[in-house]
Formats: sequence, structure tokens, C-alpha cells
Amino acid sequence: MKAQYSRGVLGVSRSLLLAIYSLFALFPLIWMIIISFKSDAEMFTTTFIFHPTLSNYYSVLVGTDYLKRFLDNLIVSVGAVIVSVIVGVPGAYALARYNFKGRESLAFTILSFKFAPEILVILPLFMIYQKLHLYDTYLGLIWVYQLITLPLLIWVLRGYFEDISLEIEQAAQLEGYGWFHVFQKILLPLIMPGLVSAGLLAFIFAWNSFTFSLLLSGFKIQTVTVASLRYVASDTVHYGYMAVAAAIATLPEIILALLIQKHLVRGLSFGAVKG
Amino acid sequence: MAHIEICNVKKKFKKTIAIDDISLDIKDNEFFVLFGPAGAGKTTTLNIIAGIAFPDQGYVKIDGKIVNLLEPAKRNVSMVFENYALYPHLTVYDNIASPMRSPTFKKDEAYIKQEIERVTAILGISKLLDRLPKQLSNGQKQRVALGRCLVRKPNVFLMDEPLAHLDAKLRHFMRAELKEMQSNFNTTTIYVTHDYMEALSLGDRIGILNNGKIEQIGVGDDIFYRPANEFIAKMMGEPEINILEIELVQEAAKFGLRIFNMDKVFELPRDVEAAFRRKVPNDVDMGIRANDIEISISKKSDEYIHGTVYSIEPIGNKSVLIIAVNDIQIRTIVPNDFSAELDSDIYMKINYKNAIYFDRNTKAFIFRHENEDLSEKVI
Amino acid sequence: MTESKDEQSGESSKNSSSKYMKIPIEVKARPYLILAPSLIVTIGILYPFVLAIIYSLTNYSFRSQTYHFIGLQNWVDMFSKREFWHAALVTSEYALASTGSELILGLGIALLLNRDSWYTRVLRVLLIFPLMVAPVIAVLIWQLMTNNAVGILEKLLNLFGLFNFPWASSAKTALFTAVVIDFWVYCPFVIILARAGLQSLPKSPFEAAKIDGGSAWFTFKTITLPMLKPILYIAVIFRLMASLQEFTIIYGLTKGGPGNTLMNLSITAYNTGFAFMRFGKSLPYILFLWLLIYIISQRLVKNWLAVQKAASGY
Amino acid sequence: MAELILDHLCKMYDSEKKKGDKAEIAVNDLNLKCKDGEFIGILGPSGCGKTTTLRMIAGLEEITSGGIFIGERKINNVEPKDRNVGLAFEDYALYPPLTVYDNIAFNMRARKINDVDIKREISRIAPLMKIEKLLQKRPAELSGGQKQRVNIARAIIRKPKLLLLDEPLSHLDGKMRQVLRTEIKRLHNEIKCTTIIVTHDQLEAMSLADRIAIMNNGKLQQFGTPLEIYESPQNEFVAGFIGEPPMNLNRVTVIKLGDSLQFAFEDSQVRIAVPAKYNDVLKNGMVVKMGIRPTDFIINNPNGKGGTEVKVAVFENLGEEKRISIRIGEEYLTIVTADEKRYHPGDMIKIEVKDDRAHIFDISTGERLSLKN
Repeated sequence: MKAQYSRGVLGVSRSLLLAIYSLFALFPLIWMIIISFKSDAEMFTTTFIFHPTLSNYYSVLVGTDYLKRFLDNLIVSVGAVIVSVIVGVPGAYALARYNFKGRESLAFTILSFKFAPEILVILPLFMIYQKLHLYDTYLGLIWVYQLITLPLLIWVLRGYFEDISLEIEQAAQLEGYGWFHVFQKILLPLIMPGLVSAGLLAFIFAWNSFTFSLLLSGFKIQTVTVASLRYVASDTVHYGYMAVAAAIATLPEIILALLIQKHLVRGLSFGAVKG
Repeated sequence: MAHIEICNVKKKFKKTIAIDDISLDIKDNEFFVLFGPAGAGKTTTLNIIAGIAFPDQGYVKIDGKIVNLLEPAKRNVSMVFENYALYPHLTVYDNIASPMRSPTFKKDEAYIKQEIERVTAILGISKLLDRLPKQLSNGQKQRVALGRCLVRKPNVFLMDEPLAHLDAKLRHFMRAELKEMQSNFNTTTIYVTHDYMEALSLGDRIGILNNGKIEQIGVGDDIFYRPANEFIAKMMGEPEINILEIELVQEAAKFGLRIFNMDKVFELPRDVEAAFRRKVPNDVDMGIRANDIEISISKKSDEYIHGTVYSIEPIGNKSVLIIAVNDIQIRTIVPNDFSAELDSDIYMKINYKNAIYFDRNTKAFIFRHENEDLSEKVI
Repeated sequence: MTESKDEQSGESSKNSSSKYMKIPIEVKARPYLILAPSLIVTIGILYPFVLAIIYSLTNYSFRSQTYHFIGLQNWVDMFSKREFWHAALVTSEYALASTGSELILGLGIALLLNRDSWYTRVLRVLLIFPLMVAPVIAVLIWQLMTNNAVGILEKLLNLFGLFNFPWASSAKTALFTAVVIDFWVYCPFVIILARAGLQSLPKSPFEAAKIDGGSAWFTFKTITLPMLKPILYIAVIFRLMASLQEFTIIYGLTKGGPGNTLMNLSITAYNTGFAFMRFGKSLPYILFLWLLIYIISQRLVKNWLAVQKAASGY
Repeated sequence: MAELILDHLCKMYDSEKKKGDKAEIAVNDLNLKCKDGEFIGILGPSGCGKTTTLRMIAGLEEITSGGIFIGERKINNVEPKDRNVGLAFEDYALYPPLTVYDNIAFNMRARKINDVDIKREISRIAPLMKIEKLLQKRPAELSGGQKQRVNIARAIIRKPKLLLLDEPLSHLDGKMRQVLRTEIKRLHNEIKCTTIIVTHDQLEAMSLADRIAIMNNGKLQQFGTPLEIYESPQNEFVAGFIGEPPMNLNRVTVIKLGDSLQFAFEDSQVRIAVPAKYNDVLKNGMVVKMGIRPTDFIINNPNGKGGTEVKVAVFENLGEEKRISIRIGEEYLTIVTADEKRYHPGDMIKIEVKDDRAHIFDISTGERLSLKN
């Protein structure tokens, strides 16, 4: 009886702790949504019960260039992922399958980009970009975003390639397929799920990036993350606008995150943990 | 159809030597078995023939032509991998069709369909054509892998432990199937296995590999009855052959043998005795298989050696009786209705006629009594 | 697995001079051709790193076009400055506080989530969301939470008799606020990894422990935790490296303020380089940070290998 | 040490995933009585419920209905740690971070036994399992055989009333399996503890157990000594499961030729004379499953009644033993012989059944057809 009782207490306290954390983790998002629907008039006077309005959304989406920023962000992020895929897929294959000199150093150099302080790259790049006229261009951002997307793709895909048994490749060779055919007909289909999820995760990382676009662009091109800061900085703070900006910037990622759930662990840990 | 030769091939991986100076001459249409324990270099040898690995030294010849560095796609060899290497994203049909769709061996789809129907009927997998590999049992996967190999007309079939992952019963039937099919292959086959029954059953000839070296090449009877060394003797047969230290004693100008430090000197078969006399060996080991030891619960004559029952394990129509003599365990076979208490007294009589003698220091084969009726049949 | 291919290209050529032993050039060159694009990008990315090191030895500034080498002057200046030591302190405080809290609580929550029921299944999905929010957006969201006018937390604290909690605007609570945001975003990262780790543990040792009769704590301490270590190590490596150089959250929250409260190395380097336009002077800060991160990560990775071995029982 | 009784034991899994499906029955009304000190084998193919049964005995799986008794005590609701059983897991389940010593000590540490006693107990058990030299190593440094020794040592150190072995040899290679099999047998003889081994390998069960319980689809098929099970299998399943190479089981029709009955194989012209003892049970036109062990044939018996002439399809020389396969439709009839003669495919041989040792089973129920006495 005593054991059962204490087990019950344990169960309740477990659930309670979990509930507290869940509230902490999820409520800010809910609060963001709530505020985004609040009119300025009700902003300070109400908490949960109010008259929802779309006026904030209207003001932000139509009244400002926020949509253009959204598009900028999309172009830069998608561009960065595409470049990384084109460069990274063969790179990951080579790192997985060939045992050349300096293989591990190369792999770790690529990984170290992930850990390098962004400011360190930005300071010299700022000048280089000025000279090459890459400052405030899509291309310039896509290039520097490789720091974010390339290590992820190469490391995650390397793991996926290593998962394919060498014998499958050899079997195809023996059947008379040349190297490129093997790659295209056998390997590519097999890594496709991994490629898609790694690509999407790389997109999320690129989308969320702030520092590069803050310092290497900002006039013609501005990402959502940078643009949304202006709602804080403005003299008369429109909290509703702030919430709308945040909500719009967050929505695509949450949808993507739901899509790649299964592969998330592997992506987040750069392939180190095979979830 | 091809004549496969390997001449003095060496292959190193990092610092370990995978195969060390191997030469094989495999005749056209021969079914050649490469037999050996894990890590002996069997798979590496296959890979070198297939072109998956390139030799560091020596030559690989297919029909007299040196193909050392020819890419696998151009060798026209067909291989069954141990882990089957089926394409996980393709159906059984597409897996088997794959070699006939490659740029090198392209066939039209009508021919492919016909071939697949023919081969899958033989293998009994006609009903699985739409499945994906992950929906198949190991036995089925193995047949698909075999099918993918058999739709081709290659220079040589290479088979790497194709039955290793099947359960005992399925292995028994598949082995018989393979053996029956063998006559229709009309192709040289090199078959790698670590299972002595597969080796003895299937091989026209058997090459035994250990530590990257060839230990013996011969027909099954050669290897079973006249193994080149103790290692090979131990690999062949279950329960494992007993290797016992014996002492040669010269009595009245004749060699006899003493065993277990007993006083009794046992007589050797005449040809064995003669062989010892021609060249007197230093230390001798005797290999004696479980079947060649007779068991009795009483000491019927002074030829019976005393021991105690160490363990008795029924295995169906017979039991394995392990007898302990001075801390040495000797495996013997008794009928399945034989029963005895553990550690009770037991007597055994060794049939010295069927013993195999080895040099204790080099472990190499010395001699074996030529059984008249045996030598007749082993041709 | 990965070894066998190189043998075609690598070792075999040197052993024999025979024409049959020469590996065709297209086979030999293949790995390098395949690798070429990533090599180019890698070099392109490495170039600014090298440049950074060179410029750190100059008096380069955005104000004037000319510059010349001044040796280690910038480095000497940096080490003699109070602001550097302050920044180093803030950097380490921030990193340790956020990584530590995320690790401990993340592991705890992962353990709570490791039961199968409908609500844990739902939560496992929902709790990923904060991680997907861009850090700078997270700052925005938390400003909505903590703002004394519209924030719900003010109303909550009022219930406990606390009024006008200063959050980011006071030097006393600014670090706490920043760490809360960091924790909010990145705790799910640790949770996800730790739970994956828990899932990957073999079940049977725990059943053996059931029969052996270890208490929950005894089992956790002697088996679970050691086996989980490699994954926790990965979480720590990733989190520590990122929090040491955190820029976004602090910049978004206070730009390093109030005063210099949250001026860590990244922010200080940014200020010196961009706000004060002293490019050469700013670089030592960030290079120092990079060196620090590099050394720590090397150590951690090395340790990780050892820990992984120990956990799997070598 | 104690006797173990399984009384109408049932286990059902509710298949949550497929709604509408009936609950899956893993163990179906299992009754088993093991005597004190006996070595019992539970044998069956994967998914037959044998491991579930073992796990219920160990307390790792809830019991749906029925009872488990150790001696007089019903242990259905006793915590696993209080059941006084030792379990050696199939995958060894050693604690990876701990040394061998600490693995074995885990149980005693959990019970807060002092270090001196722990040391004494371990030095008692270690020589028994031949692991003295391994005590300071970690599990990953051990070979499969060594891991299994440690696993068993951990299970027996607390002197359990009941020792449970879950597929203890299935992950070992041939040689090691043989060695450890013998050692387990010796160990049981030494500690005389009631032992249950769960295995899918009939050879393992036959060679180790005093009595074997064969299960299939959650149901007990036969419970008896290895000899009983081998010589008189109760049904077709047991007949096919026991023996290597497996028993030939063929669908045959009984036909009357002259005044004698013959088994006629389907898709084949091969006939085999019905042993006289079945004359009362079998009638012309009856369809039955006939089972003959491959070792129960005589080839070209000079003093035989003639036998049946068949064509060799496959001849395999396996050293001491030779196997002949005869084509019967899609299947083979396998014959094992020890004589020295070599045959070739296409050779005609005459076969007859040794001592009338043919088994017959009901075609629909698979049950053994018994003789009317």
C-alpha cells in the first residue's frame, strides 16, 4: 500500500513538473498570438478576454514592407540551401566513401564553421564585400550563409551515405553501372529522405539567422529577423505589430519542424546522434 | 564461362595483410569453394576477382587476360553478397531486372520479363515480385539475391556466404537446391563459406584459407580424410575431431603408440608403422573423430581406456558423450538411448585405423592408414 | 566500410611498376573531382579567417583608407583594458549559466518525457517549437512577456506582491533575463538529444537491474547516467560553443546594456569594429574568443571519444 | 531450489495499434510442472511465446491470467527483485559502464551488502564460470562467450531458487557454443538449481534439458524427455521441429496395391510400403501426413523386401555422413546414410524404411495417429 501511495505521489509530481515546463515553453508563443490579435486600445487593459482584430496584421503586411522582407528572407535562405545541396551532396559522398589524405581535417574544418564566431567572419567580409560590391546583395548573403547551411548538410549527409552498405554500390557496379549511374540510380534515392530533412533544417537555420544579414546587408535587402527589430526600436512601440512580426517570422519554421520531426535529432546533432 | 586464375596475389589493408601470396587456378565450369574461418581473406579474394578491390601484387586473369585494374562493370562477373546487397528502394522485380537494365548489359523489357519469370520460378519467389526487400524474410532475400545473379550469363558467379543467414533447416534445403541447380549453371562458380558442410557438399574442389594463406586445395574427400594440418582437421566435422598427444614407442623394432601415459602400447596399422619407420617424427599428435571411438561401460579388454563422463548431450538420433581423461576432454558419439551419470566411469576404445597423424610442432599432416575400401571409392 | 575504396586509388600503385598495376587517372582523380566544389567553398570561407588574423596586426580602420602593420599592439592594448576582462567575465557567466541550466533541466525534462502516454507524445512534438523560433524573434516574444505594460509576467508577479520587476533594464537582472531567453530557445535542443539518448539505450540492462533490485536512483546513477554521457557531451559541446559567442539574443535585448552589463566578447568586438569603426582593434577580441572556442571544442571532442568508449564499456 | 508450477498461464497483448483486432494471445493456457533441480527446456520458433513465458516467470511481464508458483508461493504479484530468480539475458544485458566485478556486484550493492562479503561471494563464483581474469574488464572488451559467462555468473551469484536462461548460446559461434553448452550442463550438475532454458535451437534444448516443453503459437505442443520427443513426436509440428536434417514430412495417399497398402506421394510416382503396424489404422484412399526421419532409411538393403526404386536428385558427401535428396514434386525427400558408397545424380537406388519407423499424422489436425491396441 505504502509503495503504491508513493508511486502515486511520484506520478503526480512528474506530471506537475512537466506541466510547469510546458507552460513556460509554450505560453510565450500563445501570448504572442494573443497580442497579435489585440487592438492598441485593449492592449493595456485586457489579458485574455478581448475583441480579436486583424488590424495589426493588416498594418504590418500592407502598411509596411514586411512582406518584401519575408520574400528577401525566403530568397536568401532557399538560395543558400540550394548552393549547399549542390556543393554538399558530392562533398558528403566523398567524405563518406573515399579515404584520402586529410579527410578528417577537412571534415572538421567544415564543422568548425558552425562553431566559429559569426562576428569573426563578418568583420573581414564586410570589407571584402564592399570591394566586390557584394554588400547588400542576395549573392553576398547566400555566400556567407554557407557557414550555416554547408556544415549541416555535409555532416548529416555523410552519415546517411555511410549508412548505405558499400556492397549495394559494389553490386550495382558489378551489374554494369558506371559511377555516375550508381550515384544517381541507387544512392540518391536512398539518401533522399535524409537530404530533404537536412535541407529543410538548413533552411530553418538560415531563416533564423540574424547577425549576417544585420551587418552584411540592410538597405535594399533585409531579412525578417532584422526587419522585425525595428518594431522594438521605434519610438512609439506598437506591441501588436511586434507580435505580428514575430508570429509571421515563426510560422514557416514551425510547419517545417513538424514535417521533419523524425530526422530532427540527427540534423540537430549534425549526424552525431542517429535518432 | 571462364577460366579464372589468381597468381601470387597480395593485398594489404592499412597494416593488416588480408591475403598473402595466393594462387588459384579455377577451371572453366568448375564449382570452386573457398573455405575458411572469419577473417581468413575469403571475401577479399572474391572482391579482387570481382574488381571491387585491386591487388597490391600479382595478377588476376579471366580467360588468360590480365584484368587487375579493370573496373568491376567491365569484368562481366556476377556476385551474391553475404548481406544480399539488395536495393532497398526497388521491388524484387526491379532488383532482379537491374543487371539487365544497366548500360553495359542492356536487354529489352520483354526479354527481362521472360528471364525474371524463368529464374523466379526456379527459386520459388514468383509471388514476391512486387515486394520491397524489407518485406522479405532472410531466406527470401537470399533467393532474390541469387536470382539477380542468375539472370545473367557472366564469366563467373561469385557467391559470398549466400546461405549464412538462413536457419539450419532452410540451409539444408537451399544447399540441396543449389547443388541440383549447379549442373545447369554452365558457368564457373566461386563460392565462399565458413560452413564445412556447404564446402564438402557443393565444391568440385575446395580451397582452404587461413590468415590470408592457402592451406590446402583438393576435393572433399582429400580434405576430410587427409587434411594438410590440424587446423583443417578441426574445421571439418562435428563434433570437432579430437587431437590427442601420443608417444611413439619402439618395441622389438616396431613402432607402437602410447596414449594418456598408459603403460599399454597400442599397435599401429602396418602402413602407418612403415611410414613412421621411413621417417621418424619427433612429436606426434593423433586426430581421431568422435565416430571412431567405441564406448563401453565396462573394461572389456586392455584396449579400453578409462575415463569419466564429463557431459552427455543428446542431439537426436545420437548423443555426444564427452569423456574426461586426465583433464583432457574427448568427444565421442553414442546412441541416443545411452544414459550415464555425470562423472561416472566409462571406457573407450580408439579405432587407430581411422586416426590421422600430425606433427605436433608444425601441426602438419604426416600419415593416415589407407583404408582399402576407402581408397577405392575416393576417386 | 569506408576503407576499401581508397585501396583502388591509394596504396596499390606504389607496390608494382607493372603496367597492370597503374590505376587509371580518371579513377584516381575521382574523389578530388567530387570534392572540388566543397573544397572551393571551404577555401572561400577560410579566406576571411586568414584575413582577420592579418588585419588584427594592423591599425586598419574604416575611417582611413591606409593602414600599416603595428605588430601585436592591438593585442597588448586589449589585454590591458578593463573592458576586455569584463567582456571575458560576461561571456563565461552567460555561457555557463545558460549551458548549465539547459543541460540539467533539459535532462530532467527528457526523463519526464520518456514515458509513453498521450500527453508525452503530444508534448514531444510541441516542445520543439521554441527551438524553431529565431533567437531574435524569441527576444521579441519575451519582450512581450516581460514588458511591464502589456506583459503577462508583470501581472503574474503582481499576484506575489512583486511590482515593476526590471528584467532587462536593470544591471541586476539583465543577465538573468538573457539567460531565460537562451534557456527558452535552447532547452528543447538538450531535451531532444537527451531523449534520443534515452531511447537508444538498450532495454535489457534495465530489466536486469529490476531483477537485481536496484532502486531508481541507484540505477540512474550507476547505469543510465554513464550510458547517457556521450550524448549529453554532444549537447554540451553544441550549447557551450554557441553560448560563448552569443550575439543575437544580447544584441536584440539590450545591445549589451544596460551600461556595459551584457557586453560579452562578441558584442564588444562588434562595438569596437562597427560602432567605433576601429577594425584592427576589434579583431583581437573576436580572435581571442575564437581561440578559446577552438581550444575548448578540441578538448571536448577528445573527451567525448573517451566518454563514448567508457559508456559503451571499453 | 524449488519446483516451479505454471498453472493455466495466459498472456494477451492488446494490440492498440490495430483497433478492432482481437487481443493477441502470446501464451495460451500453459500448464507446466518442473521438479526441484530439474533442467527444463522451453523450445519453439520465434514468436511462439517462450520468451514471454520466461519474462512472466521473471516478473518482467504482467500475467493476464493463471498463476506462477515457486514451491508453494504464488508469485504473480511479487516484484521481480523479490522472486529470487536469476535471469541470464539473451543479449547478455551487462551494464556497459561497469566492470565485470561491478556487474556481478550490482545486486549485492543494491541490497547494501558490505564490500567484504561481496568480494567473498564473487571469488566463490568467478572460478565456477572461469572469469577470474576478467573481473576488472568492461563488457565491451569481452568476447561473446565471456559476456555470457559473466551474464550467468551475475544470475547465479545470489543463489536463486530458479535460474532462467534466455537463448544463452544464440549469439555465439559454433565452437564457443559447444564449449559453453557443455559448461552449462556441468554447472547445472554442480549447483543443482531448478533451471529453465528458453531456446529456438532444438539441438541446444535436446542436449541440455532433462525435459523439453515445445511451444508453438503460444500453446504447449509436447512436454517430455529429449528421447520421447525425438522418437514419438505428438504432432506434425514437433516432428518437423526436432531433428537435423529435419524429418521428411509429406502428404501421401494410402492406396491398395494387391494385398498391401502403399503410401503414394503427390506429384510423384514414388511409393513406400505402409508399415504393417498401421494396417488397422489406415484404409485405402486415406490422405495423411507421413513423417520419416532421414536417418531411418535403408538403401539397397540386400536382405530387404525389395523396397522402392527412386532416382537420386542430389548427392552430398559431408564427410562421415552422406545425404541423398530425392525429388518429390517441389520438395525433397532427404536420406542420410553413413555408408561409404558415392552416388551420382540420376542413379537409381532402392530405399526402405528402417524398422517400420514411419510416423503418421492426421492431415487436418496434425496430431499423431495412434495405433489401436
